[in-house]
Amino acid sequence: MSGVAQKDGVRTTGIPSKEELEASPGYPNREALERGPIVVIECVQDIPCNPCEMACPKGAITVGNPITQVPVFYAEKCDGCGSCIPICPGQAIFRVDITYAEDKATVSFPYEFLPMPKKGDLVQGVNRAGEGVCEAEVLRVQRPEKFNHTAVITVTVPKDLAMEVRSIKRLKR
Amino acid sequence: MRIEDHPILGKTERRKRITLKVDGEAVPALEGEAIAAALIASGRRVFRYTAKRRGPRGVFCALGRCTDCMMIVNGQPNVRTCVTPARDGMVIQTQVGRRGGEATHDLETESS
Amino acid sequence: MKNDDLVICRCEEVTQADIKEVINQGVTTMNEVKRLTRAGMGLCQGKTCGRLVAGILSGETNQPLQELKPSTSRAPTRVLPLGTLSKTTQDDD
Amino acid sequence: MGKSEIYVVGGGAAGMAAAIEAARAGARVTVIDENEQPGGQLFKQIHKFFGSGVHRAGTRGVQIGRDLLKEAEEAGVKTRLNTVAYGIYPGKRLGLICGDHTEELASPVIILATGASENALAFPGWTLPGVMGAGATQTLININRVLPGRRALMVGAGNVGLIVTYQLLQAGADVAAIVEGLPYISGYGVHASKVRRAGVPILTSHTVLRAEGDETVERAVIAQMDEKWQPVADTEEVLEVDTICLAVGLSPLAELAWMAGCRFSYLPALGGWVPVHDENMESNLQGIYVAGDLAGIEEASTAMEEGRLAGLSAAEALGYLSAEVAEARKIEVRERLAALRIGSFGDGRAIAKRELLRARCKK
Repeated sequence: MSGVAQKDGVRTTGIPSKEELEASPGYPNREALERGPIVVIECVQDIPCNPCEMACPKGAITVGNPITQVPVFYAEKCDGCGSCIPICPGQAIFRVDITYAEDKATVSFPYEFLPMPKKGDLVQGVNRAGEGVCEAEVLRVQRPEKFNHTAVITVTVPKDLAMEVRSIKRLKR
Repeated sequence: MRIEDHPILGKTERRKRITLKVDGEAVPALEGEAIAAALIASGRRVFRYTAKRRGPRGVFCALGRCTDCMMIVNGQPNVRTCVTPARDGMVIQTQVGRRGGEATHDLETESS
Repeated sequence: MKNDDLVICRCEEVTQADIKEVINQGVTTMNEVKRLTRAGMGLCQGKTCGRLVAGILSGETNQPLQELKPSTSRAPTRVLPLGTLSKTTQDDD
Repeated sequence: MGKSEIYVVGGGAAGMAAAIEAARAGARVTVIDENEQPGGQLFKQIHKFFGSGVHRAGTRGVQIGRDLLKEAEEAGVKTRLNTVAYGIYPGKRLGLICGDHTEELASPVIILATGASENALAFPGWTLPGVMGAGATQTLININRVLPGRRALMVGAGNVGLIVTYQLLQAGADVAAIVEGLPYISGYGVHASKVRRAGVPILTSHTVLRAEGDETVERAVIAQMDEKWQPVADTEEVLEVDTICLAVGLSPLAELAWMAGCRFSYLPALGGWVPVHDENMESNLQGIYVAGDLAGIEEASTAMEEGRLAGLSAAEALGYLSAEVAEARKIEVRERLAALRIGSFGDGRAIAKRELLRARCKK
């Protein structure tokens, strides 16, 4: 598309910038990531919303009052269960496990398109801009009734892309 | 094109299949759906031609407000197809101008 | 914007040029534009073009939008076949 | 059952919520709706709503719609469907069209919850079939379950444009791009992020110049715009699309309120001309209440809360609730409303709403 220089950030591009993410209280640091599976909250704007707070059985997420505050994430309380992923109306919560294997990490994300990928499928991992960045293998597709039609898909990706891959390319109908 | 399966809404509910006659051609429809939906599903997009410029029009608001999607239904002109339920055997014609069908196209005397 | 041939009122097929013409003749209100051009007088009663007409009138006459009240709403607010209004019942519940 | 003493015009989110509150308090309520089904736009909203978790955030709009209809039935709300309120006259008389005849009735209390209409954007080719409102697109894909086309251009990156883009993808269509005239995305970042991840570019400071095609849309020509909203030379780009969806804002659908003689204020943050109202949602005319998008463009959650306020106030005015009970309930609702109107996406609306209150107090 026309090469307009766009300023960084979710408000101009629809993609939260690295700075926005790292400044957000919902974003785990490197140390926390290295302990094992953990959720990554990419919610950087003051929108009136708080279901994530109640979704977490460990009390690892707080929004408080007013509900426009961005979620604060207590990484040490999170066991990576991912209960918050399908609940977030903004689909802004992911799970990352960089300890999955020597050279592979897993990324879990909400997904609401058809056809649904199946376990074992080789798909294309995409970054926050929807660009294909790697091959990804589908490890799990969770879609129980209580997720209310939002599937949570887990894929394996090269370890260095664990904080880049946030979805997969939609499969052809 | 119909959306047979949907990630949130699931499969389309089964409804009685009926047939509309649109400008002489048989068009399948589901009983009770908006006429406009059946036409769009069959790939038809031009519902009428305007009075002054004979410009093609189709669905614009889909709420029964804008009146762009009006057609002649069972002989009655100016029927808003986006809010009128389809019934078996309905005869539907592309509307030309304020009340005419194809046949009366050249005979109309309309103010412009 | 040029595009004077641009259709503004979809129902009555009134163009931007038609609207500007009456404004150039001294029209300053939404009601007058409607009466003189028929923009907003069609079957949809200006639901689609009302704001577009206000935008043109505001631009051409330098009146802020908050000075431009929409044209007077009159019954009926929806299309109805002739004859419907003559069959009126009162206070039935 | 006696005659209804509250008529609610419009059975969408605000109107149904108003009717439920008033009927639960004991009032006899009838909702008038021009459609075959009540629920307004809720049944098109297949996404999970934001808001407070204790108030059903995370529930999809379509489910909230189904629940409202059930609650209304349980509360004894009567509905008159396929009925258009075509006029309103002095003495709180409503003119109705049902089928092939009209009817006039007087009502002690009228709650207007007529919703909004979509704004348009005029450009060459915008009358071609294939150009349609984003709301129309939503109706086609989520209610009628048909695709308006295979590949669309979305005009507008507010919440409606972003949500409908996502829903087009869910329905199986492609979206070539979203163009937005403003230099930024006015909708929620999380909605924008969803469509970006799904591969849809969002082009800010861009507009659609024209739609091209013989009998229907075959292409859209877009271009970058400068600060004066003029197209920048040599930035034109042709997109192969068969559908162009307009999501350029909503306006209160206020014909009946104007006809009734309500006083209005012009408030861009609330969508333009809005009838003034007090904290009980009563307009400047005694016994005529307004709620939902008619009382200022917001979203479904605020519309329902405003409806509840109007319903409680109307029931109180008719003597079904004591002042104390009504006030206690209204305070709760107002607190929830206030919570939905804070932060960078809510402050502007909160300020505009306060202006409406002030305008209502002026004589």
